Amino acid sequence: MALITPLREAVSSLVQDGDTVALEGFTHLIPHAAGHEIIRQGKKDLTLVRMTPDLIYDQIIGMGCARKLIFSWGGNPGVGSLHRFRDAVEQGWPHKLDIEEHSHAGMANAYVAGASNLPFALLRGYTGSDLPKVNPNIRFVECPFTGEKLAAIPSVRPDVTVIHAQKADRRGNVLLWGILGVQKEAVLAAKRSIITVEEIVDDLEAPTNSCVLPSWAVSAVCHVPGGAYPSYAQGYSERDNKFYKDWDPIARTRDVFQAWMKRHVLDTVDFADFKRVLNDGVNDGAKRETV
Amino acid sequence: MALITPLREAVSSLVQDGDTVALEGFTHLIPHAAGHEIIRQGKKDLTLVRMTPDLIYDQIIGMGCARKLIFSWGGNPGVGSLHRFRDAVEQGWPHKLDIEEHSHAGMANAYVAGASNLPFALLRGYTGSDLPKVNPNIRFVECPFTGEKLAAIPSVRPDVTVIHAQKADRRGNVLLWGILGVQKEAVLAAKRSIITVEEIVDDLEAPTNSCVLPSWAVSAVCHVPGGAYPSYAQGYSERDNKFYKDWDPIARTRDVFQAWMKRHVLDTVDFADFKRVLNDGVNDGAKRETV
Amino acid sequence: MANLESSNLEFSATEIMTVAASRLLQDGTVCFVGIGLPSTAANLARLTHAPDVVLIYESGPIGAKPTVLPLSIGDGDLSLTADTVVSTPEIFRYWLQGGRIDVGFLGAAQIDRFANINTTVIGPYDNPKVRLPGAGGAPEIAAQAKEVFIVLKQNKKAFVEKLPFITSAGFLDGGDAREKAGITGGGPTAVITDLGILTPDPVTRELTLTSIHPGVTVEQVREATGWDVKISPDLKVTEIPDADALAALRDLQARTAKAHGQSTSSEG
Amino acid sequence: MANLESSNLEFSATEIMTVAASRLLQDGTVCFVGIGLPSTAANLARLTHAPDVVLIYESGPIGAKPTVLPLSIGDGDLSLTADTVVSTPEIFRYWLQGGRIDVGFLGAAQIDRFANINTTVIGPYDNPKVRLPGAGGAPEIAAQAKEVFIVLKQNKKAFVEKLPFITSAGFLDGGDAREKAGITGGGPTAVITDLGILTPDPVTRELTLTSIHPGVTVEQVREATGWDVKISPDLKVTEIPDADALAALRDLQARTAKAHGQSTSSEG
Repeated sequence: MALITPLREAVSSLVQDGDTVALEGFTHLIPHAAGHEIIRQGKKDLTLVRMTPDLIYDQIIGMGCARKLIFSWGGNPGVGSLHRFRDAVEQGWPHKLDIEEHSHAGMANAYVAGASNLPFALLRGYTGSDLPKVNPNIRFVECPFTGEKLAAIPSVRPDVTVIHAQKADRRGNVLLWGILGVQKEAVLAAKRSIITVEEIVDDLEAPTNSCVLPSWAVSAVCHVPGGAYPSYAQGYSERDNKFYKDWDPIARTRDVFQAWMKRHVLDTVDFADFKRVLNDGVNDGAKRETV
Repeated sequence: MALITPLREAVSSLVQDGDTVALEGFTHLIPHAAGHEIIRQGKKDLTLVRMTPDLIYDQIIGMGCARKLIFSWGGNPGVGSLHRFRDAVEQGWPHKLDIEEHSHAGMANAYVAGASNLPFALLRGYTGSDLPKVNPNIRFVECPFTGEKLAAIPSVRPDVTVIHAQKADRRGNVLLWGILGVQKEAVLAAKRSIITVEEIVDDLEAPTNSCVLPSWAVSAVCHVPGGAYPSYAQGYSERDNKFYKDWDPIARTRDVFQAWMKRHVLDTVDFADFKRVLNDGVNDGAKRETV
Repeated sequence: MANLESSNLEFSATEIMTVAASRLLQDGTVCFVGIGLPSTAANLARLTHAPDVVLIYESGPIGAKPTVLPLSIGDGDLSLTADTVVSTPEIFRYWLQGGRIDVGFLGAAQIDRFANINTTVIGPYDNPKVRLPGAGGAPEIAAQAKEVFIVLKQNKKAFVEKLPFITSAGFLDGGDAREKAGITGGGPTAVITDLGILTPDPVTRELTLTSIHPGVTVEQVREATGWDVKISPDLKVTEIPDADALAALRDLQARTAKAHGQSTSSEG
Repeated sequence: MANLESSNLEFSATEIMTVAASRLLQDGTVCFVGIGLPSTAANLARLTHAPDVVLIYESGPIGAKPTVLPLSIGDGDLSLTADTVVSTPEIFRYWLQGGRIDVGFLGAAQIDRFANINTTVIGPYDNPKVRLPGAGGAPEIAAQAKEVFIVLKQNKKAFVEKLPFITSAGFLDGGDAREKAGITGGGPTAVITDLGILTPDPVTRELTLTSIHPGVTVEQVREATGWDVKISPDLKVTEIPDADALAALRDLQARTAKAHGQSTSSEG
């Protein structure tokens, strides 16, 4: 049964230094609040897994929490590069970051294989690409019936998966809808899981065949309204596209990044506090502009 | 784009003698009307695929339409044996029936592999069972990372899949809900597909993440209200449990079966006519009882 | 006290079998339910001592709470009362193979001394005397659930010295044969019959009569078993069904009969 | 007539590129859409000559009909306007790998003469000069869609003699190399740039300039290409955008800018 608990306790008890951790969410429902809490608690040596490392991993990598990244597309969607991710890969700052690189099809299948308790995922993939030359975890197997060559990659089996969802009920059953990405698979592939939710309700009112994660398949549910910000939760909030654009100059230089992270994450007590500081900053700016 | 067409034309143009045909539906949404039409049109040499061959395949097999059956559980659920299936396997009547036998897990994975355009399905399965001894299509492969032995079976790739669903819109988009079984995978694994539906509506009103088959992924949609009878369509009809019980004595002897099929299927023009004759029979019986 | 009162109750052999099977299911357990006797026992547990048992059916419902017993594995009541309904491939891939099932609850046509199960054929496979329904979900439920309960009536046709066909693995040839074959789930921990309860010896894994239903003799059990069945030196007498469980079972079956217009004891 | 009238229109190089790319998409086509320029062109097609084009995004929406251009691959508008939204694994397994995509519409950072694509690194992989975002969905889109359109701006940094890294296969070394590698999809059939349209030679599979945008010279195309680019003897001049398409494009971009508070021409 999922424990309904504050995010701080969930991260503290479920995420250990050295763990393989997947924070998932495909543009929609990205668990930013949980990412901040991982940074705030100074977790170390994490192997991060995520199809689309974007701002959330730029922050975690830039703050030195990760030793390895398993991914398939790393960028600031619609804006450009992830400067902290690039700095780690290109310059080894704040320290070396190992990477294991796949395609989206590979990663999606690896999560499915993980959720299915299979040691590897089987797909038609990577043919003609140089990725198998740089990633020894992309291999090929033969079909025992047709002799066809198919790609094989190891399952993703995180120690902890973290996602954000719209609703939980008081027993800890979770409902999400809209763009689902790989979240269900990521939770079921993991040993432990943390789900932050927009609201906790008496009755989920889930449509019959909707995406529900039963309480007994989840470790912790944390009530963090707006916890996906600047990502969004369909039915609750809009994506703050401006934040994604504003991130570009912040992440571009190490000093500015570190000062921003200190002020907004390290020196705040939780995500509500982060948002308050962020809003103060925006209001300061607005004041300066109008002065 | 799906053609919205009468069932007779769909079966006539899309099901050929010798085809591999899957009629799917797990207790719920079994396409009985389409099964009758296959019998009425005297299709021959079919390779039938179905996880749970029940009354619908008892009828098709008993009428001599099939040369082979690929399946995982053949019975009259909650009642007992399928007498026509057993007669074909045990006595070769009306002619020999080849069987390829799997477990449910195997069949479900084989449909997924078919829908995914993979030549084989990979699963943990069949270990310790005698099934691999009698089915050469159950093989084992080694994980290229861990060396673990995993089961491999050929994908199911039917020439035609037939299912029943609740709703289509006028463009031929299809919505089903409730117990979904393997129907989506069965349709996507097949070269062609026929979907009978309870109603055709202006707007599907499908919940965001519900089970929708887009018109362009379907060959034919046929309006056959009640076409799952004696199976059911959630939101439209109840399962007629009595029919399943009544089937047992009908199917038990060859003569009774043949007479019943002639009267109810061969001599009726369509499923509405079948139901009329069936009801007349029930009413006759009722009359006799009350005389 | 309850026992003294309920000792006046009358109950059938099937009823004590069902109640005894039901008692083994602990509250909060995630149970993969076969249709027929397993479904009756699992739902009885849910309606009595184990309200939070999670019932999963292979057709797709997770957390089903049917008001009447399903006649078939895909009855509408399962879907309407479930926490969620997923596809059948997902049930087998993410939930069973995913290692999330505590108890697999199976029926059987035939069983041997190592709790291997036959539901495929009697006689040679290519020329069967009786063609049974086949495997269904059983081979992977038997292999992958953390433990397995098997419920079936005990007689010499069902409890046989040698199975004509092993559909689903119990302990194979006994000892560590199951583990050596690479099977991960724990295997059968109880076989509940209308005569008693058999559990595997911790070392040899041979089924041993460890509980006998009240009024049944050891001789009756021997007569009903196709091999020289081991009897536990600590043989217990099965606790008789208490009045509440019996009332709940009869109520459930009456509701079911009314809904389906028939008895639901048949398997399929 | 329309041409004569619209010849008075002014349009930018990006606009003619977008409209030319859009024109290639036929009505009813099932299109797997990359974000950025491909998404703009595909949605322009849907809003003009191809109302029944089916747009699939890797985040899950099937049949998306966004009212403004998505900034990212998983914008809410994609979900709200789609015929259905499935999981990302299902998109890649049942829909792309399943062989159901007519056209894969991709962008690229770099391309070579055989339409191979690099979106991974510039410089050595282990010690990159520039770390690009990586593969995303492209390797399997490029391999499995029945045909592939690639849209990117033409200059010597992007159109290179030799790619430092092949992320996604075009025709590899040309000729039948793609087929020999076991790739099933048809591969790139058009590369649409701000200077013209290149299509693969039917035999050598080398990209050949077959259409040049009005006002662009062949010399300009040569200058913007890192290899000695083949020019078709039947070189055509790209039809200029008609007034309706141009109006629809500008309208779409204005709505988008208003909704997102910025330009949406960036890729990602």
